[in-house]
Amino acid sequence: MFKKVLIANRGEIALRINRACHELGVATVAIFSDADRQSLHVRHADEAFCVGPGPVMRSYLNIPNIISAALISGCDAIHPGYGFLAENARFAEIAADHGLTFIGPKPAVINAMGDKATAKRLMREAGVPTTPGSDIVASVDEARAVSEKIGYPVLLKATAGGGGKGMRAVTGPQELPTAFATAQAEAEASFKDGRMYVEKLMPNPRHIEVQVLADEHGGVVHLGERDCSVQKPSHQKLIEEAPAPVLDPAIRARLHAIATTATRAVAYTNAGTLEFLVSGSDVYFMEMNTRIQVEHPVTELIYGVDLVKEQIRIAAGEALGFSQDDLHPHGHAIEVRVNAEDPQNNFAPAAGTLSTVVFPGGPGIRVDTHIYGGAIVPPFYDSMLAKIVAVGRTRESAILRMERALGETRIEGVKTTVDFCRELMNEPEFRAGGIGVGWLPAILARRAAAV
Amino acid sequence: MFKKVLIANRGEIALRINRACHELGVATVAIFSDADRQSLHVRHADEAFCVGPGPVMRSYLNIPNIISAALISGCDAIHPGYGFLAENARFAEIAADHGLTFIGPKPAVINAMGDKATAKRLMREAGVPTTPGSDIVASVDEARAVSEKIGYPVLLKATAGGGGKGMRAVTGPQELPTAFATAQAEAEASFKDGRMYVEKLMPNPRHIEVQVLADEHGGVVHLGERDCSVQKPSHQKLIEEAPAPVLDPAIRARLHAIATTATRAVAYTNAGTLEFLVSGSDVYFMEMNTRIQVEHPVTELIYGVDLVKEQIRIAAGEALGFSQDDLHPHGHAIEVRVNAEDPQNNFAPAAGTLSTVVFPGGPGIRVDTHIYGGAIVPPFYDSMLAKIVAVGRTRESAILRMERALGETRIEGVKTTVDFCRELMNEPEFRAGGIGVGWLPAILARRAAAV
Amino acid sequence: MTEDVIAARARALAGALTEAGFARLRVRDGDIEFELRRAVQPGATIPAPVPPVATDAEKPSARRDDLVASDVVGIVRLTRPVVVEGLDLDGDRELAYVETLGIRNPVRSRGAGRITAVFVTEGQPVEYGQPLFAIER
Amino acid sequence: MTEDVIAARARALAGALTEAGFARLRVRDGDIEFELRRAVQPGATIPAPVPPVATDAEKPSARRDDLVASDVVGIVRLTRPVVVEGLDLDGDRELAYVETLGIRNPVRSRGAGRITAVFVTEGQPVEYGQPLFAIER
Repeated sequence: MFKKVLIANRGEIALRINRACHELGVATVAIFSDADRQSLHVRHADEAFCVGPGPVMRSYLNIPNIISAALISGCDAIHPGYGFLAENARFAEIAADHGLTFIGPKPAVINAMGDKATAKRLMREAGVPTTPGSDIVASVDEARAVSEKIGYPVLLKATAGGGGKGMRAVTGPQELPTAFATAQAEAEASFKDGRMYVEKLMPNPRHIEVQVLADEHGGVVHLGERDCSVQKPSHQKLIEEAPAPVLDPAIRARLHAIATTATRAVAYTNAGTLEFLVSGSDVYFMEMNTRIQVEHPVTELIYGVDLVKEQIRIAAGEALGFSQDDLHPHGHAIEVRVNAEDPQNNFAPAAGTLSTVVFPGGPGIRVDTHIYGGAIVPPFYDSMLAKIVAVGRTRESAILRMERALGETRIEGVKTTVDFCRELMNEPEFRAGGIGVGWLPAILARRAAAV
Repeated sequence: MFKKVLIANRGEIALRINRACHELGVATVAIFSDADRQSLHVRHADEAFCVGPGPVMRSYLNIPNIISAALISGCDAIHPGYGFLAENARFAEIAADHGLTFIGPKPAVINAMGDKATAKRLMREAGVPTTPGSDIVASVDEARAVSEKIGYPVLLKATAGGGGKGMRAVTGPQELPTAFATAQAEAEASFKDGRMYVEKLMPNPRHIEVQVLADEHGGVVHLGERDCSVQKPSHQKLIEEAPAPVLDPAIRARLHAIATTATRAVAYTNAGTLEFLVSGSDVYFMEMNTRIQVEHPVTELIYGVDLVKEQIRIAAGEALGFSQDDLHPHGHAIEVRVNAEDPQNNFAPAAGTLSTVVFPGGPGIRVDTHIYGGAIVPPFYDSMLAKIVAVGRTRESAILRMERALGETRIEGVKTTVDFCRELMNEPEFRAGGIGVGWLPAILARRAAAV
Repeated sequence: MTEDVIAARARALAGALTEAGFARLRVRDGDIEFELRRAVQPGATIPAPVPPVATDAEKPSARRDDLVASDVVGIVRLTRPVVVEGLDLDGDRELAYVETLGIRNPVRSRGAGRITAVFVTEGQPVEYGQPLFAIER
Repeated sequence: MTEDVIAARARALAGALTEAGFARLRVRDGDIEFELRRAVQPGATIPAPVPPVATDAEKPSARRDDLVASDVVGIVRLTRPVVVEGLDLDGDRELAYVETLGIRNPVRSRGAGRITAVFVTEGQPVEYGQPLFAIER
């Protein structure tokens, strides 16, 4: 096991990793920007280094300063969390060059899965069903040819894309030139990579993903699926749950089987997530996230497995301590992302000082957060303030528990998604389960029209 | 099911009950004293009534005002929590007289179990092993005769006793007259009942208790045992866990069997706890608590059962939704009581304003609390500020988790037991498990001598 | 009396005062006397971290009147002839009673004065400490 | 009552007063009477709920000196001749460099002045923004 781990992240995930390290008896080193000097992740770590000013390029993405902090403090491993450098193969390589274990998959796998078009090709070769579509399309004309073959509507996607950037829905050929140009420009601006591909656009599919763990000795298990279909119009997840409700057991079993097959096929190691679109009985591989996900707690709560500890153990060379037969989910878990955003105003992010912070507690409630009364929300980073997770014996009890937990939550000083998500808990379609990714945008459109 | 429940309590347990009610779709009415106007239990309830000034006799023990609040607000039931009126049979009767369901056992059972000597006699009659000792002793002479029969050391106990009051250890006949007089005087002052009895004093026994649930249709189950042997010199529990570590499986099975037998024998209904002293292979019934216990969350975490919801369902006349065969514990849970007390000064209680309040979170952590940053700790009430509960797959992982959770906890403004309990997590004897009730007093004595 | 108790009392009194909208409160309990005056601009002062629980009592103006509050939880029954604003009292009289579990708890004017506010109506439920009447002495 | 006790009481009362947002508090307990009045601007008195995190950097004195801080994370290497307190610099010079992954990041005086403090020693690890030298201009 490692002696000391540098946590190359901030916010709740930095705390999450710090917790796993401390429970494993591993010392921790935090990094922080000038804007995060008062953050809990700094206080809870055993050591902490300021690596730059507020803007991410100069701090949380500042590879030399981060690696230097790890070396100076005598770390033997780096945990990247999610976002920032988590899927940066170059960072993983540099860490390795300096004798630091990167807690994640091998750089080559990060690279292959990070390139969406390559990932799809590899998965197709492994027999995994992927969305009908193209490899890289070099021009509008190529895009038009593919689109006509697979049929409109289609989705133009940047191969380096993520978080909805460099993505455009196209309903017919006349929209294609503009959509292609703007999506490509966005991709170039965001990822310095303007390569595009085309995919069949599903009508309101469900977003269902499967969690896997793979050690370096050939051990591969899945930890079931998560339903992340409640997404903002920007395609960002807002509410996640496990298991996926009203899912045909045959489809569930197929998703799990595909996930472990694919994990083995690409020689994947560490924790990973395979994202699928599910539409009726059709299942299509979308992408693989080569890191821990924001929504991992819902899986932890129903499987009783600490995924971040497992990541660290795997990276330290340990074999998985359990097999697929040992893993049985109990109950149902739901996560709500508490973001500093205004749901009445297109989820515009907010920054400021939090005057009041009261989180829920009691049975079946888990809170992962870095905020506290008096904390400052800097303008530089992701707007997520906390994750509130509720677990119950049944989906209904988990929803009721989440509803009361959100009712107990008081965050004052910035607008948040708390009350909005509480309302969503009472939407009949959400209660029924099985909604698609178009559900929340449709609700928002309906509300906007009503005003 | 009830429509509206009055919660006749304050602090974390009032919140706990509020949570259970809301998750059951039941409206709630809080009561509060002038000193608790800003308390979270007032904010989270659907309605709230001030029932008196700070001192408990005029507010939380003010039966007419509490019953009146329940009637005015249209409640159909009252949950008493623990402490205050929870084991007051007269209160339960008055509630019933006014058409309000008391969420707890029947008044006659509360009465029988509340009188320690009667409870022991009833249990003996049901074949439950009780500590060798006497019924009521009317004089020092009677006490001396019994003590000589059962052998010193003995414990003089008030039949109405609780919280260590009216209790004296006696090592030989010469100590008896003074001990009898002072214990009796204390009992008379505290409980207006000076009746005493004598019990064999065990050398450093373990305090192990069994949780039971019994419905009004004959359904009785146990939910395993809790080890509450980490007690302050005042006999107040400080750290509890479930299951009891290093316990012979035969003794465990015997405790469970005795508990359900006894529950049936006294026609007990609702949630209850049978407390035992365990010394080697000897098991002795001590008392039965006819209410929810402070430490109930450790049981909830390993059994996945919401005990307060079950209390409410049982009181509403529902049959238990599970049988003994459905109940299987998973993992290990530990609870630490975060009290506003100074462990360096005989746990002297403290009051004041809390400047900083940061609770732990993340996997396996449950927090039950009524405090928040800026909250006031009034001088009138129990010093418990919060319960931090950690659950893990094994006892070791739960202890490591608790250690890191207490490390994350920051409460400033009053002295607390947080750091002290964190140190205890590292004591080799605690780690090994199986300590007796004399363990913590011995540690404290050792530390005091070292200063 | 320890600092903690003093502080707790002051806080409780301050809460009652703010809620009732009055500027000054003096309480004597045995040989202990409390007096609280409200700051000039209460709006500008530190907000309580938790918003106060709303009560049904209307906010009277900031005159230096005596507040007559309920000391039980129950239902208000106004004594006839019913007290109205502007009424002059020439001495101690029963203004109302609060019914709690069938028991009448009388509410008296505790001396002469002019009724400047009636905060409750017949049959209204009231809690402990809830203002019922204001009297200008 | 000793001065200590008086001071302790005053502090406790002041806390309660600030919290409640009131301007004056008078308490009489037996033959002891306390009166506290708050300063004019209560809004400015709110304490931060969380104390700032301590950093390892020594606190420079409150003179109006220029602080030269590290803008990388690395190991300090003092440039020879080694800079000492009191040294006069007649222009811009390299005072040290901070080594980060084998790269030398020079630290310069950015002009003339007198070295009034050296906060680091040879081989010391430093973080971003950590003061290295103070220079009186």
